[in-house]
Amino acid sequence: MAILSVQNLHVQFKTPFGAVYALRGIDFELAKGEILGLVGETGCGKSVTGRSILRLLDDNAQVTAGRIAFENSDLLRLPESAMREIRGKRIAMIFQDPATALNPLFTIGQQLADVLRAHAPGAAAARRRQSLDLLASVGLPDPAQTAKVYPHQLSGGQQQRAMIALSLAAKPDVIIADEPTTALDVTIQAQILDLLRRLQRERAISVILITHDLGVVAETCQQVVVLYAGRVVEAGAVAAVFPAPQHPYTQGLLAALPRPGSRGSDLKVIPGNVPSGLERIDGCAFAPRCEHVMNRCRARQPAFTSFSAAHHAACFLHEASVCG
Amino acid sequence: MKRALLLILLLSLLLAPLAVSVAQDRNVFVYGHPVAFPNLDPSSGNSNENVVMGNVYETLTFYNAPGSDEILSPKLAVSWESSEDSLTWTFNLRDGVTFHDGAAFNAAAVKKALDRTIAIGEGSAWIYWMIDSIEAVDELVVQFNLNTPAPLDLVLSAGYAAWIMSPNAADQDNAWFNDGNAAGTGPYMIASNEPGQRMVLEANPNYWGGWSEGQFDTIVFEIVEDPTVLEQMIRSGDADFTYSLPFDNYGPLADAPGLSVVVTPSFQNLLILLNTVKEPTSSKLVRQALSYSFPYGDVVSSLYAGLGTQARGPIPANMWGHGADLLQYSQDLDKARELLAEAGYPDGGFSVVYTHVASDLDEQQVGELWRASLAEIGVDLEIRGLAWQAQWDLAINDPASAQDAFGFYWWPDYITPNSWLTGMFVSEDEPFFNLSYYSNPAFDDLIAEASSTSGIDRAAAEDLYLQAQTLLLEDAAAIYVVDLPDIHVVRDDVAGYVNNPGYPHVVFFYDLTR
Amino acid sequence: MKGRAVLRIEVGSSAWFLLRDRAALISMTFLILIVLSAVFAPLLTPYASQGMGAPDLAAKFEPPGIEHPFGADGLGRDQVARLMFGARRSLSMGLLVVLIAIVIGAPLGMIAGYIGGWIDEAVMRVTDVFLAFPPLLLAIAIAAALGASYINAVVAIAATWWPWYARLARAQTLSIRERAYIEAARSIGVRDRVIIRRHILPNIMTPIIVQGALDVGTAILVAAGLSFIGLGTQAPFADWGVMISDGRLFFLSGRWWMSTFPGLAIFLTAMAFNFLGDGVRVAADPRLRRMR
Amino acid sequence: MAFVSFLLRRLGLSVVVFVGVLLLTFIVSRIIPSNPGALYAGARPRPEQVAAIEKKLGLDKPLSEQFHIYVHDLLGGDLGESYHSRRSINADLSIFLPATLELVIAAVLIALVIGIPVGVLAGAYPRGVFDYATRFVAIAGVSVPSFWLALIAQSVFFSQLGWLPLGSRISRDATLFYPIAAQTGFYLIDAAISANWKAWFDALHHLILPALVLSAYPLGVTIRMTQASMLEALSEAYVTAARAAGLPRRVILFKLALKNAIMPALTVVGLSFAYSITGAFLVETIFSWPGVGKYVTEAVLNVDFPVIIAVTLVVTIFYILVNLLVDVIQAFLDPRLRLV
Repeated sequence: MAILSVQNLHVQFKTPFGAVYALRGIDFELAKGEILGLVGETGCGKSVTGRSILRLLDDNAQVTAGRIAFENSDLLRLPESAMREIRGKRIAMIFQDPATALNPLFTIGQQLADVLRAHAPGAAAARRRQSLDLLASVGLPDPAQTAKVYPHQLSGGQQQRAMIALSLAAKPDVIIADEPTTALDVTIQAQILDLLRRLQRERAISVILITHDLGVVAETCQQVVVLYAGRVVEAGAVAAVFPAPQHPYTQGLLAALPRPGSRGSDLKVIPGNVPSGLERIDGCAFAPRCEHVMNRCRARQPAFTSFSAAHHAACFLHEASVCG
Repeated sequence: MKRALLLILLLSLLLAPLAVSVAQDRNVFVYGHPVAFPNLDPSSGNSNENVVMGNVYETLTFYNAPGSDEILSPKLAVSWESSEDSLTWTFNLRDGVTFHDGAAFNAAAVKKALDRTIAIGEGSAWIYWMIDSIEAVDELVVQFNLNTPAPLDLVLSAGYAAWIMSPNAADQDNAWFNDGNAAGTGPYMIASNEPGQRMVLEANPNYWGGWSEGQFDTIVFEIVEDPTVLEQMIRSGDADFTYSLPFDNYGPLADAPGLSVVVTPSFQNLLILLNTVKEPTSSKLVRQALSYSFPYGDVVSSLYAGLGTQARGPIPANMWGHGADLLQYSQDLDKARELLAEAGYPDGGFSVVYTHVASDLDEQQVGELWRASLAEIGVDLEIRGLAWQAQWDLAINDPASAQDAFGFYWWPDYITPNSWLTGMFVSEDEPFFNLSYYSNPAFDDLIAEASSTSGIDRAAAEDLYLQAQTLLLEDAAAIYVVDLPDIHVVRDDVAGYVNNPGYPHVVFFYDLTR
Repeated sequence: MKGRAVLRIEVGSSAWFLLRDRAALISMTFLILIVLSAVFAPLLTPYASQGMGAPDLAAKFEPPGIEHPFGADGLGRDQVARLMFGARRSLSMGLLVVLIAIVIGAPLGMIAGYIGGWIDEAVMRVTDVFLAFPPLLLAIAIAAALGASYINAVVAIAATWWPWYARLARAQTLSIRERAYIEAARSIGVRDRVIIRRHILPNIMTPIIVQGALDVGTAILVAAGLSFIGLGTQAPFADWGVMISDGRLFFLSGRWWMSTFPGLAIFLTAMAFNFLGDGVRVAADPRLRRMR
Repeated sequence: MAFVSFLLRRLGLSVVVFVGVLLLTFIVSRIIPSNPGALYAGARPRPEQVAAIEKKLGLDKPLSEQFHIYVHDLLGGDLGESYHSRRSINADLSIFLPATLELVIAAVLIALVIGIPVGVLAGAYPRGVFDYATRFVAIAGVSVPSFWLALIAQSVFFSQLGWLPLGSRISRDATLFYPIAAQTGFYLIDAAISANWKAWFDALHHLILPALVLSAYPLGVTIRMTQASMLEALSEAYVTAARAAGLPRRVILFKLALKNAIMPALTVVGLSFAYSITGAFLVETIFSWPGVGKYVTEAVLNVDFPVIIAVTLVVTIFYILVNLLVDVIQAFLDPRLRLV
């Protein structure tokens, strides 16, 4: 059962050089209680997708088409006041770099109090107790002390825990975690992902985990959506996609992933670059970099081919094989 | 948020005027005064604070406004006489006068006051250069012993350095006076002083002259440097008296209801001293040519709006020593060209530096008009506005590198032609105020003789002064620009105002009523 | 807030760019006109000699009319001609101040930033001292010492202005010095002088020029202030500050035109420089271009 | 602890700057080719008077000794004596300085109270009509010559509308009939202390116009700076995070972003305070405001260099103090700075 579904989402940015196409029609569904990984290289549109859901895009961004269904409403068409009720309280967000996403001039306690006050009017003492509980629940030692310090006095991992505490403050149903571990050391990354998984289990939260790291997806997520140049190229259950990726891009990504026991020379690199958002793309966006490229790949966009109920990919290779 | 601010702003705008008008039960006279009072010490002050001094202190003799029968009238002295040789002067003092601090006015007080002034030796104290000693002969008789014959009665009527302060005040230092303290015999006392802003005088209830209905009990000096504000004050009735407005603005003011513009000749004039040492103005012919090039008519009629008169020699027209038949240059560019050619400058071709006080727009515009005339005879005028001090420094440091033309106002310490002629034209070893560096032994002799004669025979002295001026004018040591008028704006409901140029811009409030 | 913009057709941003350009464009046109009228003043006005100070008493205090569109001053001089000739001085004062300040400040800041150490410390303390000095007071002192004149006013203002450029140049130099290619150049023994000329100077000039464009307007204002109190341009010549001062005594008594027009000239010119400077700044900084 | 050492370091720097200013003023005062003895002596002194006074003032002593005496007096808090008025400069400044400060503080307060909210809103709603209008106002504020604006303001509010007085600090009636008992020299404060409300309103009435005129420049600067740093702050990740957390717009703008945006704005306030003191010199002359500006303008006319230098020093000290204060406030607001 989907708690959130993104349908045919198109987003453009206005720039002095013309419109930049960030999302060219994205569809996916987030099932209740699941962790969905949104993966792709830098610039493929994964962060834009995350921000579109909460309508946090910059002023020069514009949603040209699409629907984001959450419960019974379309988030793209809600009035701003209703949207504010959704943000934080129903859908919260965790950001890539906690050092900049936490306000440097307020203590952790003050920032928590602000969120609590915004969503749950109550006594200051109650808020304070809640804050301390939250800080404890994200595994920060000595919550009372932590509440009193400023962000720069915490380590990177601690900052991200505080950020997570902030996102949990109003008990949201969905959390969008935008590269929550990218800015952290590898050892800390694992701890934070553990924390996310634990919280997701304990609180039955649905999570969209935005990352460029397929390894993270493999460890953490139940579902995966692979984006390329603003389009979904492959989506499905991690258990189905990872063993048998169907899209050449996904294959490339997985091949580039270091595996235990593999040597450096085994790693494959996908040649070429992600296309610029300024171009109109008629065919498959991956065509210029694809080793299996065919003529029709450049002319027309491939449709999705289903490999199982939980696994789809958009590539002419499979269209051909299915259709004969 | 913004709306609240706007509201507060509007509110204060609206409320504030309510607070302003207050019923007055006092008879207040407001003098809108254009400059601050630099030195309130009656011994050394010799500048604009005279408008305060003249009402708080008094002199032994009083110089009457022009047109009076007598030159002098009694003030703190009721009568006086001099010895035949004019070396001993005896003054009989007014009885029953007390100082503001309660001390009695007597001969000892006069001696102590003037001795203090002479001992300090600053400001205009030099006017007593001829006094050997002062003696309190009797309780109310004071005697002056001189080393040179001099018109001491005239000297003691001076608008500076001749004020008599109480013996207690005479013991005080300069700072005491400048803190706003005073103790004179005059009709008014200093009630409060906010330096640079405002001074309030209150009537001295024990004034020896007594008081009658309609006289002012409170005098306020509003120090307002800005002529624009002064003009608005006198227009709106915020001030009863003011001066030093732009000449061009008096015309419209005279037409304004409730105002009178009182124009009388003053003892102040504007001269341009020409450098007699430096080329090319060292040539008498060049100086004469410059004198003929000056646009007297335009300056008088346009800059001074017809309110002044072209000067004839250095001595102002309404004073003894002025010669109605002396040479008066007028603008004659052909004559100027001839003279230049004769001097070896057929087409001009040289440049003259004219300096003036930077803040003085009149002096500046005099330069601008003159520059246009000089351009026609091929002479370039460089106009340089300087602080007075800098202008003077330039002049006295080295005549050979000094300015060629020095814009200069002169007024007398006490009323004698000697002030102009000695002050500006008698030879000096080191230049001081002889900034033409004029040096003519014949002239010097005439002035020396006239000076010592003036205490005994004023008519003979006057004749000598005229002879000296004839020499001076022939030598064209200066351009005599304009005899300045005193122009005072008075509100019509004030009665009794008469200008007395002997005490520049002093209003004797005691004489006024409303 | 930002979120509301999501579905709205974004006309705002393009309109803004157009508008923004238009402000800079209008400003530039205005400034070019002013400069042209100053340069070609003798050809453009029948009263060129009056522009340079010659009086015409017949027209004394003539109010604005056909003959004298902006009226005439106390010596009857045509105000349009005075404004045109005054522009020469007012504009050149502003430009000179900024130019001198850059010529003094930029090398000092660059050297301080590049060499560092006690030289840096010393230069920065000296800039602190000059920054603490109120420009007007320094100008007053200089005018008292050297006399009031056009060039002394320029010197006085520039003396309090250069520290800004020294600081800017230093900050820029510091950030560039750390870049890899500078490190590389130094490591292979390229001489400091060459590094400064080839790599640092070209890189710091853009921000300095942008700041300069923004500053000219303010410099014109300060210069006009000095002239207003008589410490700048001397008679018979006039700049706009002098003209305001000349008309001031008559302003409230009905002869409003003498101060009004030169004041407007300063106001509009300073505004034009500011708009232009803003435009240049935005154009030179893509980050700003995106933000605005 | 860190805070204390930060303060000490800033104080040390200020002292260095002050010593530099002292040296500079001394140099300037020594190259003024004037004749202070003659000045002191009055309008038209005789040469022998001048010589006597030079001796009295110690002007015949060698320069180094004069400097020694000057610094010695200065450290004792004695700014010397005016050559023109002969009054103690300390006494004069105790009257004129509060007048100027009252005016400048009022102007800067107006600039802050109006400029910060306007700047915040303009930064929050970029590209709108409000933003555009604000930008125009801000640029007009920094472009208008204060002395000209003063004339126009007098013409409108005094001559045309008759709402506000032409100049001066308080009306004559107030001086005569309900005088303010001097305590601090700030009329609004003194009148309020003694509950002299008539005089308070009178003083306010006189303060409005000059303060508004003087506030044009700092207002423009404040708006521009607040707007720019607001734009900057609003593009920071923590603002997006705050929005993602569903915080109300009011809290985001006026609490979270403003606290960050105020920092650069504060630096500029320090500078514009200094600029305003200078601006006050011109505005004071036009509004007959009996402050330091009028005082020093008069001193310039008389080449009264003890006054010029004393005023320079005092203004510089205020500039240094204000900047010190700004630094301290910034350190107080920004915990990160305390570590430096």
